[in-house]
Amino acid sequence: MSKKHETPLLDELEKGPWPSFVKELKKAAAKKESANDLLGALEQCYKDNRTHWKHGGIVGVRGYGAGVIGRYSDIPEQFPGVAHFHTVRINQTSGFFYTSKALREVCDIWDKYGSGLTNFHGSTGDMILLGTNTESLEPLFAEYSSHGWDLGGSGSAMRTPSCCVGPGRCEWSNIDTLDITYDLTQEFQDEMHRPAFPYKFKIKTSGCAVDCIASIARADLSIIGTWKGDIKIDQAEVQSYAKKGMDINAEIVNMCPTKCMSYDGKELKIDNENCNRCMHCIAKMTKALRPSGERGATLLVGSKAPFVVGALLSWVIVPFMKLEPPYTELKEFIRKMWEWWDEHGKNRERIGELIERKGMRDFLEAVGLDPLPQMVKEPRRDPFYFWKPEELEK
Amino acid sequence: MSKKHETPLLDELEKGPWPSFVKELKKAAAKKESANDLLGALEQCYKDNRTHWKHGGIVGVRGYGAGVIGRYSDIPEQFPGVAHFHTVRINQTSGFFYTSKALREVCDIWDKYGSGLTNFHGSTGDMILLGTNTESLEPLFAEYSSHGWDLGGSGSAMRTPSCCVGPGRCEWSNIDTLDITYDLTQEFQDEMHRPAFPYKFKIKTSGCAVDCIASIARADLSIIGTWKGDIKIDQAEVQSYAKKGMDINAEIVNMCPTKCMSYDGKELKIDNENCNRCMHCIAKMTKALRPSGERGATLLVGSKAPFVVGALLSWVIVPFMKLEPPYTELKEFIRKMWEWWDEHGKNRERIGELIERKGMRDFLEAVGLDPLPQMVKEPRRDPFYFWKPEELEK
Amino acid sequence: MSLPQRKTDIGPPHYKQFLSPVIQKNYGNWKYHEELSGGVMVHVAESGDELYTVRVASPRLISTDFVREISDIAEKYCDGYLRFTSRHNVEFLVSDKSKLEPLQKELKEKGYTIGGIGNRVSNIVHTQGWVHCHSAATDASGLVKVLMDELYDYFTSKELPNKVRLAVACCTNMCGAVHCSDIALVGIHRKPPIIEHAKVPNVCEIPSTIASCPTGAISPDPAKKSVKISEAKCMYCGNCYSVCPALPISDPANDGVAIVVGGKVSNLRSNPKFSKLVYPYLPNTPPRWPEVVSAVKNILETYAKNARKHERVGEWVERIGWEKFFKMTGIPFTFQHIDDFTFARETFRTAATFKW
Amino acid sequence: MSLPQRKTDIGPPHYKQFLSPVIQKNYGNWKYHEELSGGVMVHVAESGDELYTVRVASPRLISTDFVREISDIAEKYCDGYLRFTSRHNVEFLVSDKSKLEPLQKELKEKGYTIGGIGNRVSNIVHTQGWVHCHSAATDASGLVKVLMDELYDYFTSKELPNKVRLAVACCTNMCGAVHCSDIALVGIHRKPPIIEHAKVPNVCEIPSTIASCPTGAISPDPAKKSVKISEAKCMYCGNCYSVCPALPISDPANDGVAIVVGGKVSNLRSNPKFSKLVYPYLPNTPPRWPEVVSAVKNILETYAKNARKHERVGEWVERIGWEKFFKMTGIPFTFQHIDDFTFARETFRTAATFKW
Ligand code: SRM
Ligand code: SRM
Ligand code: SRM
Ligand code: SRM
Ligand code: SF4
Ligand code: SF4
Ligand code: SF4
Ligand code: SF4
Ligand code: SF4
Ligand code: SF4
Ligand code: SF4
Ligand code: SF4
Repeated sequence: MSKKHETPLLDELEKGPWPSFVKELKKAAAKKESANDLLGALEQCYKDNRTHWKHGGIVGVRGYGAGVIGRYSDIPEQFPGVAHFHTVRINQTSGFFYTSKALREVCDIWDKYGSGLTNFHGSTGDMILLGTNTESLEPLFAEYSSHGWDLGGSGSAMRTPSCCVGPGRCEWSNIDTLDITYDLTQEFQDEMHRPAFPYKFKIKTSGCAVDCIASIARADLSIIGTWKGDIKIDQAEVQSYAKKGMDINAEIVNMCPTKCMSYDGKELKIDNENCNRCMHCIAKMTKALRPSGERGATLLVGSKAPFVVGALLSWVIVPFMKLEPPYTELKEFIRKMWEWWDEHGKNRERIGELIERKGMRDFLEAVGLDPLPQMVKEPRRDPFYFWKPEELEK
Repeated sequence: MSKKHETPLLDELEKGPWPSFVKELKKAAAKKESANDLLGALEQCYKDNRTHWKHGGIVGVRGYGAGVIGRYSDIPEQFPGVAHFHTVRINQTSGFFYTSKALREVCDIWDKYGSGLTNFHGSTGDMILLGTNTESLEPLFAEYSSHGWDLGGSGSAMRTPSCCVGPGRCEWSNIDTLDITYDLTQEFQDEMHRPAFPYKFKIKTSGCAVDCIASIARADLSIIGTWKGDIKIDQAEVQSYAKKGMDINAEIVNMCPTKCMSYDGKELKIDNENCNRCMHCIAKMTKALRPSGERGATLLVGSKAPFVVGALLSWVIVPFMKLEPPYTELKEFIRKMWEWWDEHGKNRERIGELIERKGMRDFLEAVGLDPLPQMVKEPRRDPFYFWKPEELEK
Repeated sequence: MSLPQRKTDIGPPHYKQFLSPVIQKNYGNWKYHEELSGGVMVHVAESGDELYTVRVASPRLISTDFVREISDIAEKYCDGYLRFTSRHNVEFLVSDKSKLEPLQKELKEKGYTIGGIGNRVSNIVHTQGWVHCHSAATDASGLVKVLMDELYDYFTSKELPNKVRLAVACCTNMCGAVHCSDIALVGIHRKPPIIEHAKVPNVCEIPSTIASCPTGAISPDPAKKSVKISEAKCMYCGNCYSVCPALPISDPANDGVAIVVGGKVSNLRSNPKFSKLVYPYLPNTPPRWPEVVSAVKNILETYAKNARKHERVGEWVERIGWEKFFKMTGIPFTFQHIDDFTFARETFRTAATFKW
Repeated sequence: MSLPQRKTDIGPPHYKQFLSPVIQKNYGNWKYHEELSGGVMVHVAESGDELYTVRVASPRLISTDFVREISDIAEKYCDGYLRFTSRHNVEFLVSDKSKLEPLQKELKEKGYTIGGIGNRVSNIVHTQGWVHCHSAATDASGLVKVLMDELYDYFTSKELPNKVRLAVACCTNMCGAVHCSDIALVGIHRKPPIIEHAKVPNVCEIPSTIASCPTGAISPDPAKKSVKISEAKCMYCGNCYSVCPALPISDPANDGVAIVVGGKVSNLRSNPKFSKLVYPYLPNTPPRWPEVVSAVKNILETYAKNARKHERVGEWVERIGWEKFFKMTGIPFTFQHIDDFTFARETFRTAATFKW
């Protein structure tokens, strides 16, 4: 494809040391008409200081209600190549592990049907195929699915779960994040592909409280690995950190949020009963400290972006659950949540918002959990609260 | 007066080492019919496990709308002496300082017109004369006022201001709490005695951030003394605390909230720029540490009990104001607040609730203050907010 | 008997006339103070002058006889100068050191309780209760008496990690400082008010009544010229009854006492804090409320045993975490503990960090 | 050309086939890791096996050519094994230590940027912007590019007190992690939407549109079968436009960028935190947004200079206090900084403790 549009503004973004997305657009534009027009359309946005995309009707593949985001230019006459320019979300692999072979396969199919532009990855986790037209959707899907790739979620559906690298390459993972993500994705294919919820539902899994997939901030269900047991200390390694120049009191002991550590220059001690497993000491002295004992996860519910009630972080609902295949207890918990949410949630009401609206008690009773102090930072302040008839004198 | 009612339950409260209010009731009952019936009526409450008082009509003294709380028994037939049993609030002295002569005067008048029972003091600060009837109110007021005592506030009025002992006996007072309280009380006599506000308005003044009058928790305007300057250190006294057994690092340095102190066993250091003037170190080492520099007060607004929106603590509105007689700036600030509250407040809406409802900007603009980071713990989180036309491009 | 000429708007007498000479001389020029015992302290002025304070307990609900008796004592030892504290104790202000011992002796002989200074339990800030308020779900004076009988030694002598401020309020209007106290009791209801439809139109202003409800449970009932209350929304706070006497809420079988913990108002170390719920309900069992007394004692002593020096109750709890507090005290955690009012969301735990 | 047989609901391929032999062997049995440079680390297994990771920057919005090129490189040095990170970087997974140097050499020759590991600025989590979204008040890819050009050395080499996570979202839907990032940009509007009354009845569902407004500014306009927007209540969030395309809100003259600061998601030391507003508005000045870039750099470098080792941006700010943050960075404090949304009250300062 030859150059079609002048892009003096975007050209400014080819300068500088950081890899340039404009260069990528141009690479694609060299091959694809639609990418060429995308470049022009984007230059127009830069000129006008505004977006030139508009909402579109629902598009998708047969039998699915999810996986494709319809998108249309508001200046299609100028940029016919992006008049339709839909996104296809391909469900990524667990932990974003690939082989070159797999990636080539993904690229080849995409070059056949789309703009040749992608996001590796979207912020939910999908491989984002950026820009194709309505007609290409069916054949594209046929090719991908016959090669073993499926669409991710979109709309009021379960969204593509994602996870941190976990046991694949990390010494701190308390759970098999890759397997949990794969297993849940398989289990809930229907919920992912056929939107039937009040709104979107995201699941993200981190192997420990470092939370490298940011699950606590952006997943309706955040699964975070943890342990019940002592932190084992290798005192020789402690000494070797000290020797290498670590100021153990300043960097570790004084930064421990529960102040449950002490160090006298010789021996590091941890009062494990008072440790809240924040991971600071372990992360900063990985050779010296290791959790031990029973492994499992804390389940937290409700985080999301600001609309409508303000941004939420997820709330502790299940302090500890063992997570081993086939993850029956976890799946039952998820299904119970969904059932309650389906029944009570309004259109476009995330589960966190519903819990807030209905009250935590309603939710906990629906999913069959007892109240626990671990669920709250602190008990309520103002002393008025509900009683059920069975809690009262007749 | 002879014993009129059996009080087996209350008699249980004469036992035990703590001074007994039942003994006090009995002392009064020995002289006064109404106190005798109060004893009986209270015994009845103990028997029935419920109160026997009821709301009453408005009672008061001529020309005042405040200072008397009407109260009636719901079983007047049984206890005619407390059929009417109103409370009279006498404005206490600044800092609760008295002479025996003054107290005797208060008692003598009260014995003449009332039950002989009092609270020294009510939790707002007034001397509470507990129980008289409607007819006695006028003569009682004539006697008290002719002796130089006046009524306190009640209803939707300014309430009796109160303060900590301050310069009267405390080494930490940054302002003249007694004088400020006296002066404001005099200045706002009309606002105190003739309720014309949307609801009550309380002022409490503490000489420093120790806040011995609990102003930050229960005053619509909390005045808290503070300083701008360094904490002066007497190192010899520091050593003497150490010698007497104080673990200066554990008890002082590590408990400093801003971690701006250090102590190496010899010298105590304070990084004054980072001190937030919490008073901990000063209070625990009063001989060694003293504030210096300019004195004044922080003004905080809005605290109150839980209804309707939940309990509030006061909010920093004026980080620093110099407070010297005649306190003109302070009085102007108070009047401006009241003006805005009068105009916008609903019936039974405290000023803190109104600020919350209308937004801090509205309030600050009304009282003519610029926004300052000292007013907030942290800036807002969700990034949507108002702009005024003059802040925008045309 | 003719009455004297009444005056209005004169305000209280000027404070200066109540300040003893040593106070007037050293006003605003105090240098330091020292605690001499659980109930005695000395303030030393820049001038070197000394002022001794002897603090004694008061039941706050007192007779004029009591006031006269302390006046007598003040005259004998303090040239008549005395004051009350913001927590209702009496303070004898002694300028002449030689009178300090005789004063204490006489106080003891007369049965006064000296104490409340320093890291101790001081007097309990409280309210009217059944003695004088229509709104009371429990009695205040009685609770104070039975608590202080039990905690007596913590007032007079036994030291605690820091001051412990107790409060009692007889209803959720919370006259006093319950919402920011180390340990506080508050009288609560557990059933919706009864609507006396016949009375409502006469004694209540409907819009204020509706506005008084924190949960929006009240709506107009135009047919009856009265109001309706949604049982599902009412959480029995009793505020509507304050505004509308035709909505009585008291219920001897279900009213009782809640305990809140961990508040403070001082700015030392940590910011002022609200108290938090730890016992949603304990029964009203006058005259001596044994359940309430032992619950408070348990909390106080668990604190005394485990807190670090200078830690207030709330600071201790926040350091160890509420989950640990419930574990150590053995208090059961219930649905009532989980907030569902305005700021519920802010109390939910948004971190994977907690203790088992 | 006939199409292959489509399949449905098969989900993604099983992850195991993408794990290299050394990973499969040591799966879940890693012992520790070591950072070897700004972009290289080694993970050592209990077995003693080693796995080297070389991380390179990606602009995230990439062409298939880019993907093919990194695939080529992975084949040459990693037996074809590679992965992406949760922040969109590419990781080459090297089992054979001898290939580590040649790999890095080739990467450098080809112009790749190695870095992002350790206490550095990593790649910016971001969103579609003008490249693909109708809702965008600014561009995301452009902002990321100009920021990372400026902060380049903090990605490749320069160390910071801790990791610094940046994010960009092009509208307040905030796809990504803006609300919990160390430093983040978000596209904002400053005028109410325009109501295209003719279109509303056809393209919008009125109840959802009304419900979408966080401030309750939208009400029905039955006459027009459309809606009304209260200008006094609208704070220009744009959520109604997400729900109802007939309410366009974009305004080139007034749209711009806000900066929020101090969020985090990790549980280390302090709990996860929300980001807080520090710049309510900076103008949209493409292509290189100089105002935004210098504002971010100022914040980052003030942090770098003043924070203690291991302190995240938010932890540093909380230690020194927000008033100090504004003073040190010289950012003006405005009415917009004072919250007036749902939890406004909880952000007001309820203590006499603050710094001058
Ligand atoms: C592609 C992606 C941004 C990206 O460049 O990475 C994206 C793009 C859109 N998001 Fe998002 N969201 C994306 C991840 C997120 C995330 C982050 C996450 O999932 O971890 C969030 C915040 C977390 C959350 O779910 O709350 C997010 C919160 C939203 C919201 C606000 C939802 C809310 O409850 O407040 C909307 C609005 C909506 O749903 O109408 C939204 C809506 C949209 C729409 C569909 C806008 C629309 O109304 O049509 C965007 C389509 C853009 C396009 O042109 O393709 N997007 N969106 C991300 C999905 C890629 C993927 O599948 O991997
Ligand atoms: C006497 C006193 C309690 C005591 O025993 O010390 C008291 C007693 C009453 N208070 Fe109070 N309040 C008393 C201090 C307080 C305080 C504490 C303070 O002022 O420091 C508060 C909490 C702080 C605050 O103002 O929010 C307080 C918050 C209330 C409220 C709730 C106000 C609110 O905005 O939430 C009410 C309800 C009302 O105003 O209708 C209330 C109402 C009442 C009424 C008038 C009940 C009524 O509706 O008739 C009580 C009259 C009792 C009686 O029989 O005399 N009282 N009240 C205190 C006044 C004595 C004095 O003048 O010195
Ligand atoms: C007399 C009184 C002021 C008054 O105007 O009446 C007073 C007097 C003193 N207070 Fe206070 N405080 C008085 C009520 C308060 C209150 C208000 C309250 O309890 O409602 C508080 C706030 C309580 C809270 O935070 O909830 C209060 C918190 C303190 C503190 C802070 C303790 C802490 O570490 O949090 C100190 C400093 C200390 O103890 O080191 C203090 C220190 C002092 C000093 C040492 C000040 C001084 O140098 O003279 C005085 C004697 C202390 C003592 O009693 O141990 N005073 N003090 C009040 C006595 C009440 C009583 O009878 O017990
Ligand atoms: C590869 C990746 C996981 C993945 O599945 O892709 C990952 C990998 C590691 N993270 Fe992470 N983290 C990754 C995203 C995250 C995220 C999520 C995010 O940024 O959205 C976080 C939370 C950020 C936050 O709190 O806002 C995260 C917070 C950490 C921390 C906590 C730092 C702190 O003190 O707060 C550590 C521990 C440390 O650095 O000491 C850590 C440590 C690690 C370790 C050392 C874990 C290990 O032993 O293997 C890994 C290499 C660290 C490095 O890059 O310096 N990782 N890490 C992600 C790389 C993203 C990137 O390209 O930069
Ligand atoms: S979240 Fe924990 S287990 Fe997962 S990659 Fe990060 S540090 Fe490792
Ligand atoms: S994990 Fe966190 S809380 Fe536990 S000992 Fe280490 S630093 Fe302290
Ligand atoms: S508030 Fe401060 S000045 Fe007033 S008595 Fe208490 S310590 Fe002294
Ligand atoms: S007053 Fe408070 S903040 Fe200041 S140095 Fe003393 S303990 Fe630290
Ligand atoms: S707390 Fe309630 S019952 Fe007690 S005095 Fe105050 S209003 Fe009356
Ligand atoms: S008791 Fe409280 S919650 Fe119930 S109706 Fe009355 S005001 Fe509303
Ligand atoms: S943040 Fe807003 S503009 Fe950007 S992709 Fe998400 S919805 Fe679109
Ligand atoms: S822009 Fe936001 S605040 Fe304004 S009307 Fe739309 S939804 Fe409401």
